Parts: sequence; structure tokens; C-alpha cells
Amino acid sequence: MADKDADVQKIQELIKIMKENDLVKIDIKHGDDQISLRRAKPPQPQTVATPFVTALPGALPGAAMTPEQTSTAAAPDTAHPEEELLEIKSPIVGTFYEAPSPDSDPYVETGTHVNSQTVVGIVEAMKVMNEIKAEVTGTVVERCVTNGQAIEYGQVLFKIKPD
Amino acid sequence: MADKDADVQKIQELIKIMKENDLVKIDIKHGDDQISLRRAKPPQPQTVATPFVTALPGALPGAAMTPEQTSTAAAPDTAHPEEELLEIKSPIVGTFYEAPSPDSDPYVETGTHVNSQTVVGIVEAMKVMNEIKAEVTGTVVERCVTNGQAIEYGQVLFKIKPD
Amino acid sequence: MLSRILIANRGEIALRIIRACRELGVETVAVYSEADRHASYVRLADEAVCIGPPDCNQSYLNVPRIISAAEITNVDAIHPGYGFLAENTNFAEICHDCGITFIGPPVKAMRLLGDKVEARKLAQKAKVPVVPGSEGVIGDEKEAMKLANKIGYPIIIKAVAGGGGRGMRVVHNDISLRAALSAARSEAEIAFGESSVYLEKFIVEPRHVEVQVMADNEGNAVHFYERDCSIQRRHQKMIEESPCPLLDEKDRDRLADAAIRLIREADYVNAATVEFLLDKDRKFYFIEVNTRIQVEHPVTEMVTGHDLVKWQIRIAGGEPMKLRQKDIKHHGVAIECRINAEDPANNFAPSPGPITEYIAPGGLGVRIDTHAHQGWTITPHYDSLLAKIIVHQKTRPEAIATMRRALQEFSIQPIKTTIPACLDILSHNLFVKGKVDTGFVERNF
Amino acid sequence: MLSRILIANRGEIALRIIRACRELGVETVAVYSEADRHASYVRLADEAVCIGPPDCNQSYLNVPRIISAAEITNVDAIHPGYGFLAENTNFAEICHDCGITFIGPPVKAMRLLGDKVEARKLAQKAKVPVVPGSEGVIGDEKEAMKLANKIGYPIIIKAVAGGGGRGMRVVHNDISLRAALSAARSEAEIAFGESSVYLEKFIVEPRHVEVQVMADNEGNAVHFYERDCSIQRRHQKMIEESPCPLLDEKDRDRLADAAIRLIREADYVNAATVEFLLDKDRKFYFIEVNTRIQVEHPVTEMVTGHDLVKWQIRIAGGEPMKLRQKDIKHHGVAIECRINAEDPANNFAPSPGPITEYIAPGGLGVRIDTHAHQGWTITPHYDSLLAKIIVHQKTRPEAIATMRRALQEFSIQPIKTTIPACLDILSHNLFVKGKVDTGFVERNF
Repeated sequence: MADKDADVQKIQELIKIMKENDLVKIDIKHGDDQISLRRAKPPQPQTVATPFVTALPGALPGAAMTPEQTSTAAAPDTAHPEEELLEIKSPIVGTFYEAPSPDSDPYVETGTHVNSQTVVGIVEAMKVMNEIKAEVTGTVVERCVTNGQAIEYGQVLFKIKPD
Repeated sequence: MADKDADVQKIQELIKIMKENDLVKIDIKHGDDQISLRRAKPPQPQTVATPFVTALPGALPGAAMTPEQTSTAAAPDTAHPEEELLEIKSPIVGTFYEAPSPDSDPYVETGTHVNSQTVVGIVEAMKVMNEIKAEVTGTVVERCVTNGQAIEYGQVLFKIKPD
Repeated sequence: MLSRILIANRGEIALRIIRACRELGVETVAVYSEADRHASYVRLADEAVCIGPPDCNQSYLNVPRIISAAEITNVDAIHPGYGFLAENTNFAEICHDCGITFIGPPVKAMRLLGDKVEARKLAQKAKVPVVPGSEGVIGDEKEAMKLANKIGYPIIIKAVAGGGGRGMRVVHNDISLRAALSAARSEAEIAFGESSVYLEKFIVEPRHVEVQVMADNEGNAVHFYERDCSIQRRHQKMIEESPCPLLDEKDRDRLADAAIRLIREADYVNAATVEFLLDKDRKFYFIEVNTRIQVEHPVTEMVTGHDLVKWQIRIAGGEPMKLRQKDIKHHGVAIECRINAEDPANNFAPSPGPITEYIAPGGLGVRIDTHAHQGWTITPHYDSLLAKIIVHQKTRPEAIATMRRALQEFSIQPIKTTIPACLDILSHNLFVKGKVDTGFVERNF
Repeated sequence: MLSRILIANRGEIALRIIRACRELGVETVAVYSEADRHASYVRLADEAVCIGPPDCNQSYLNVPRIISAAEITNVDAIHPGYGFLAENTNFAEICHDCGITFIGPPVKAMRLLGDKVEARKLAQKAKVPVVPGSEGVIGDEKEAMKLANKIGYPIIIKAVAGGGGRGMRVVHNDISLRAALSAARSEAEIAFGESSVYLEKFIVEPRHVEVQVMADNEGNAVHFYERDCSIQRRHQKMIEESPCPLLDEKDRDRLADAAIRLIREADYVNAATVEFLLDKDRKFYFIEVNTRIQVEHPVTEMVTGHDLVKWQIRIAGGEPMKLRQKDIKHHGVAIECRINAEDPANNFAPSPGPITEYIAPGGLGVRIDTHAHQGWTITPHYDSLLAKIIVHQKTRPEAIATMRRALQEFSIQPIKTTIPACLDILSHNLFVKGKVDTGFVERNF
């Protein structure tokens, strides 16, 4: 009972720490004992929403289904003030695609320079492809999601070093 | 509903404040509105027990009823460090009497000088009269209980200004 | 059986559904707005997806985001809880179009019962008593008087375009009818630009009594007896109980049978509540059907011992309800108090903020349904329901005693709650005697 | 009816008794040691008296202080709870001498049943099966062998002066009896300076099953069925349930009738628990009587719907028990898990300290009995019982599912608790099948 419990408890504690601190990864090793944890979708603490130009088509009926004014978000990453990176966050829930089609090149890659109108990716929600624009000017320094990954509201897609 | 609630809530809050701060009395008056609260037995935060000379007679049977080594307590009153008063606390639960009999003079009064062997009062517990000795040397500056009052363990009986 | 369910709701009902799923071995996906990111129930779900900012139009009411969340988490079904999208026919339809089971009734039955005029027609068809009235615009004075005498005074005159009490008159006899009719018409004309009025029987000091029903896909429909929800303030239920203290077993059966007839007529499936007004002579009149689980469903669970949310999930998964009416008994008395973060001393103003002390009642006969705990912060974004206390005892006096001690034990600081208001009601002579109606709270407090 | 009761206990049972009193309209006096000054249940009592320092010999076990507290607060009666003074005959006698009702049995019955030898004789007189044995010191080998064959192998040889397993031997046949007898004797001689031994039937892998009984002053004695408490670790009960999964209704009646015969024979009044060992053939053997309310009484309350503490108070107040045996039914299955502040990963070492996060389970079928809450500090002075979770469901698999989800919901930080150990047990194949005995925990974990 003891060992099994200890592991379960430790993992629960680690998961708590991860959730509280928005960590995506913890590895611990003691000799032969090893615990590795990964979280796919770290929640992000806040979002400053700005209007998003590609609206959802009004194909679906109902009041709550009127063409949606979605948004991207760009806010300084307060956790790393020394780097002063901006984050492009997903304004909607869905599946992320890096390119307009499987055969195309990605919209942007690390090192690509973007301006507010640059499309950086697509989020598919309810079969609709929503282009995500950068809304900021700078250089892509990190892509935070993989092609085809399910993403939630406010999830960071790219980190941008402003000019 | 509103007014009745407000009173009940206010009183509950005041009682909480009283309990938290060991107050025995709160009076509030606003024009015709008045709230007065009293508590008979404020709990006391701590006790340093020293041996008590008058033991309970072993008249009652059973292990838990062996002659009891009770104690008085004398500790500086940390709440008023500027006064440096000592407290004589009750080592037992019972009824406090200021004098050996209804016709006698009180053992001590405000201004009486006491030493460690001075009897300051009696606490009756289970029909047994337990003499309470001062255990400290100094002058009685305050009696904190009334004659015949029910008192709990650790309750302050007298405050003593040490010599 | 469903294997993975998204819960399109928040707070205590989200936790309630998670509990049912865990006990059934069904996986759960919680969706949450940024305001609920740290809610403890979110941790209990197998997966959790942030769907938007605190504003519920951008989160809990946002159909595309919820459907997207369901798609990326690969669920079989969505449980809408109560409120938000629970009675949104479009949402139910979209779920269906996306191949996701909506845990609720078929869209057709939902639409039919969601329309008050259609529901009334259906009730009449099913021989369920409705409030007698003019069935539409009343003509001249003569016609009005004839009808008023037919249905019996008192009657109420209401504006067809109406609302908010304007163009409304209660009339007790022929003499006052004429004046009231013309006054109501002019008032309606001024208020709504439309003078048409209709007549309805005025139910004096009615009780609000509702029947919990459940039907499966194979035509089996059962009821779980009634709840009395007469303790209301501004049409918000505060305290509910089961059974209704006014009804004997015969009345109870008549009422429940009427509810069953109605939902059968609507080809209804899953849980519903059929609401009635009950007058002093124990005559009942159909009002409307709620096509979802209700806030006050726990009182029914306590007296019958059946987990209604589990039944919702099983039925939505296509399971036949093995339950027959004779298997459903009611035992004892259950009472629920809704504890809202509202200040009764300040006209029930919302009282959001962090909870720094939370000591819940417990012990025999006490059930607590809440997402709150010490350290949780009540946000101003959503409704103020903080906790439901439900007690179950052998008799009504014992249930009242248990509820009183439970409320007295419940310490939530520093926010204001409706606990003192509930205690006042539970101590009121008329409540103790069970002699209340929907106007009781407004008249007495 | 008693009007004012002093509760000579602390923690969850003190709160349990306060709850019963509040619902009965009886005033309460709490006594507390300095370690429990800030306990939340103390606030719920009508009056509270500090009786001493944390050391229980100077507080909860100190008879003069408790009697003094009762005298200065002018109570009618004292409820001793369980543990502390609950089975102290002297205390009960002193209460009586001081004109205070002791909420428990008459001193005579208490003393009789408190003596294991007397209780065994009484059981035999009442035709209640006891573990067969030599009824005192066994003589020579020949006598031992004759008896062993009469009561049947396996038998256990125990030192008369014994304890701690020394001078103890289990024997399965005639061949090994001789060697075992002489080994046990020498071991006893060395350990206790006294070589006398006795024989008893060795019950293989027994279940611990106990019957809850209650008797009033007018000779009415009833039972509330049984509890199975086989899940023990070092003789400490961890999980209890009712009914016992092994018994059918006929066995249950035989067992309960035996318990009733015994307490009648003892002229018992108030609540008691008659404990038995149950072997694999569903034969039962009387062990002892607990003359008080037990920690695990809530499982019985859940299946029968009767408040046992209220009955204790009513009976002590001289009220006749209107209840007849036919009025007491059992419904469904209840399970209790004791949540202790102990670390299962560290040999169940106590884990005292402040609680910085406390989120309790709730919802349908869950009862919590606890004095703990966020902000409370578990002191090292008393036992480690932190909370009892009790679930009630229609069937045993459902009760296990509800308990599992309740334990998974329960968050208490940063102290260690027995929650993971309870979850392990509830997940074990043999527990799920109901095939456990008092050695289950030691053998499997």
C-alpha cells in the first residue's frame, strides 16, 4: 500500500503544482525511480482581446450563433519581463493548423517577421477555418502548439519579440 | 426581515469579536438604539501551572479520582506588558468564594499585600472547598471574579502588581 | 452507455453532473470561463477546456465554443445542466447535427413545450386542467361577463401584449368588471399601443407544486412525485420541499397522473418538470413544463432514493428505464434551502467576494450540494447560488428541526448570504404549519 | 425529557451530540481543553467551559473537573460519547451520586458487561454462542486432547496470564497438540512467570460483526441490525458497513435475536453494541458488549433511518421507546470510512498540523461527520480521527462507487490522511466481492 500510495500522492501533488504554476512538464529522477509528467494544454492567465477580422459565417441558427466577433490577444508575458515577448493567443476553441493545407508551407516559422495583418495559423472550429492574425509587429521566436493540436480559449500560439 | 436580521448579524459579529478578544462587555449606543452584551466567563489563553498545596481529599473512588495535584498559575499578562501585572488563575473548575464563610471578611481585597502562601479565595468543586494560594508576592490590584461566580479552568481570579 | 460527457455549465450543477458521471464510470469534460479557472470541480473532471472570458455570452452561452470544445475532446454527449443553454432548442439541434447526444428531450418535444400557447393546447388535449380563460382576445363587455360567470370570480384581466403588471386587473364581481375592463384596455393601449385583453381565472393565494417526471425512448414514463416550491421571493424559489404538505395520496396521484398524461402526449423523453398552481381546494392548474433538470431536484432524490441525473445520462445513452411506477416510493420529508450570496438585510443585493471562513453543516439527514469552499471567490459574473442544503427526515417537524440546526451551523464569512432569511422563514408559524402560498414571503417579510 | 446536557467529549462525537440536542431542543454545555479552545463545535454549544490543559488526564479524563463543570452549569445529564469516560463505571456512579443522569446504561449492567468473564457467563446463560473453550485452566495433555476433539480443530492455546501473542499456539490436530502445549507452557512461564494455559476454538479468518441494540426503562429492547467491521488494521476499524454482505435475512435474525437475549439478560438500558466473530459457515460467537455509542453508529442510522443519539437522550430522559421491532427496517447499503490524520505511506504515523485546504465531498448519498475545517489545526494530543464519510445507496456496488468518488473529491492539505488507504481497500477485488475477514488488511496491504 505504502509505495503505491506514495506515488499516487506525489503525482497528485505534482499535478497540482503544475496546474497552479501553468507548467507543462515535470521530470524527477532518483536513481532508478523516475516520474515524468506532461500537460498538453496549460491554461493561460489572462487575455486582452482585440477584434478579430475573420468572422465566423452566420451559417448556424439561433441567437447565440450570430456571426461571432472573435479576437486575438497580445499581451506582454509578465512571467518573463526580461524577455519582453508578446503572446499571440487563440481567441477561440478548436484545432490549430500551421498551414492553409497539408501540402502548403507553414504560414510562419521561427524567425518569420510578422505585422498585425500577417496570418500566423488557422483554428478550425465547427468545420470553419478561422485565420488567426498576429495583431502585433515583430519576429516569431517560439511556436507553442503543434500542427493539429486541440487548443482552448486563451492558449498561447506564438511568442513574438517586438521590433 | 431586514431590521431583525441586521441586529442578529450585528450581535453575532460582536459576540465573535468578544470571543476572539476575550472581552466580557460591549456597549454600543446610537441615539435610541443600544446594544449591550456581557459574557460571564471569558476563556484565558494560557496557564503556567505550579503545584497547588491544598489537595482534593481522596474520598471518591476510581483511578481518575485519585487525590488531584491541582495548581495555581501565575504568568505575566502579556496583553498589558507596560503594567507588568501577574495573574492568579483558577487551577480547577468550580464556584469561587472570596471568604471562608458568608459572615467572614474576604481573604484579600484590592490593596492587600500577598505572598506565595497567602490564601486569596476558595474554589468549591464537588462539595470540596479548595483554598487558592497566591503563589506570587505583590499587591492585589484587581479582583476579576465576583463572590459565588462559576469559574472555569485557567480563569483569572486576581491581578497582582509584583513588588 | 455514454462514455464521455461534456458538461456545458458551471458551479454546483457542473459538480453535481461530474459526481453522477464518476459513479457511473463515465468520463467528463469540464468547460470553464476564465472566472472559473480555479474552481475545485474543474480539477475533478477528466479533462477541462477554457472556453472564454467571464462574460457568459463569450463562454457558457457561446454555442460555437462549446461545440468546438466537445469536438476537440471527442465526447459522446453534452449535459447542459439548468439555465444557460439547457432550454435552447437551437443548441440541442446543433448538438444533434454534430453527432453529439444532447442530454435532454428530443428537439420536437422541447420546442412544443417551450411554446406556452402550444403547451396549453397540449395540456387540454391530454385532459390536464389549465387555468380557465378566454383562450385569446376577449370581445365586448357582454362576452366578458358571460365568460367570467362561466369560469367563476375572481378573474384577472391581462393585456395580450402585456407584462410587468400593466393592463392587469383582478375583478371579483359583475359590478366591477365593466370598469376594470375599460381601465385595463386604456392602460394597455398607453403601455403597449395595443388594447386587446384576455380573461383568466384568478387563482387566489396558490401554491406552486411541480411534478418530476422521466421518460425513456421506449415509451416508459414515470413520475417521482411532487415538489412544493411556494416559498418564493420575486418569483425566485428560496425553499422547496417534498412532498407537498397540502396533498393526500389521492390528490398526489391525480396530480402526478396529469403530469404523466401531458408528457406522454408530447412524446417526451428524459427528465422534465410539470408545473402547476394548486388552489386552496387542492384543485390544480397546469402552468408550464421545464424540459431540464431543476435546481431543486435533490429534494425528490432524497424522498425517492433515485439519482435523477444518473437516469438522465442512462436514458440519453439509449438505456431503457427498468424502473416501473410501482418501484418508486416516497419516504419521509425533504426540504431544500438555496443559500445565495445575497444580503437579506440589504434587499438581497449580491454579495460577491472571497470566502475566508467556510464551515459546512453535516451529520445525519444533511446533504450539501455546493462548489464553494474556503478560499473560493464568488464572482459577480454569474447567479448568486452558493450552496444548496437539503435535509431528509421521517417527518416534516423533524426535517424543519434538522434544517434549522444545519443553517445555524453553516458559517460563511465575510460574505452575506440568505441563511438568516431562510432561518426566519423556517421559524414562521405559517411555514411550520405548512400554510403558505406563493405570496407568503412578500406578505410576511 | 432532559433539558440541558453536558458533553464530556471532544471532536466529531461532541459535535454529533450537539446536533442531536439542537434538533431535540435540548441545551448543551461543551467542555474543552485548552487545545480545543478554538474548535468550531464549541461555539455551537449553548455554554462552554474550559476544564484543563491539553493532557487528557487533566481534562477529558478528569472526573472532578467534569463533574464541577456539570454542577456550575446546572445540567441534568452528561453524555460521555465514546472513549474517554464512556465505559468508566466509577464515573457513571459519581454522576448518579451527584444527581446527574449518565446517558448510558445502569451502573450494574455496565459493570457486568465490562467484565469479560462475567459477560461470557451471561451469554451462556442467555444461550448466546461463545467461542468454545476450556472455561479456565486446562489440566494435562489428556484433558486437552479430549477437549480439543470435542470442540474441534483448529484450536488455540493461550496463556492465562498472557498477552502480546506470547504463550499462544494454534494447533490443527492431535499430533501437534502435545508439542504445542508444552511449548506454550514454557513460553508462558518465561514471559509471565506462570505456565497455566487454556484452550479455545480458533476461528479461522473470522468477520467482525456487531449488532446495534437499544433498550428503554420499561423492558422494551430492539435491535437495529448489524454492522460488519472486518476491515481493521492492528485491531483498529477502518471501514464499516451495514448490512454484513455474508448474511441472509434468516442469519441476520438469528444473530440479532442472540444480541437481544443477551442485553435482556443483563437488564440493560440505553444503547449497546454486541460484538461477534462470524466464521465462514456463518456461525457466530459472542466476543463482548460495548456499553456506549460507537464511532461507526452512522452506518446503522443510514440503513434504518433512526437517529441513535436522539434515542439515547430520550431514553436517558425516561421516555419510553415507542419503537417496536417491526417498525425498524433496513434499506440499502451504508459504508463508513474513517479518515484519520495518519500517513499510510509512513506506517500510519500521526500527521498533525494546520489544515490549509479542506474541500469536503457532498451530494446525493454522502454524509460527513467531522469537526475539521480549513483553518483548524489537528493537535497531537488526541486520537487521529479527522472525519467520517458515510455513504448510503440502494446496492453495495453503488455504495462503493459513491464512496470512491467521495474519497477522490475529498481534499485535505497539507496533512497526510488515510484517504489513499481507504481507496486502495475499496478498489480491492476481495473487498468488492465482500470476501474479507479481520486479517484482510494485514494480508493484502
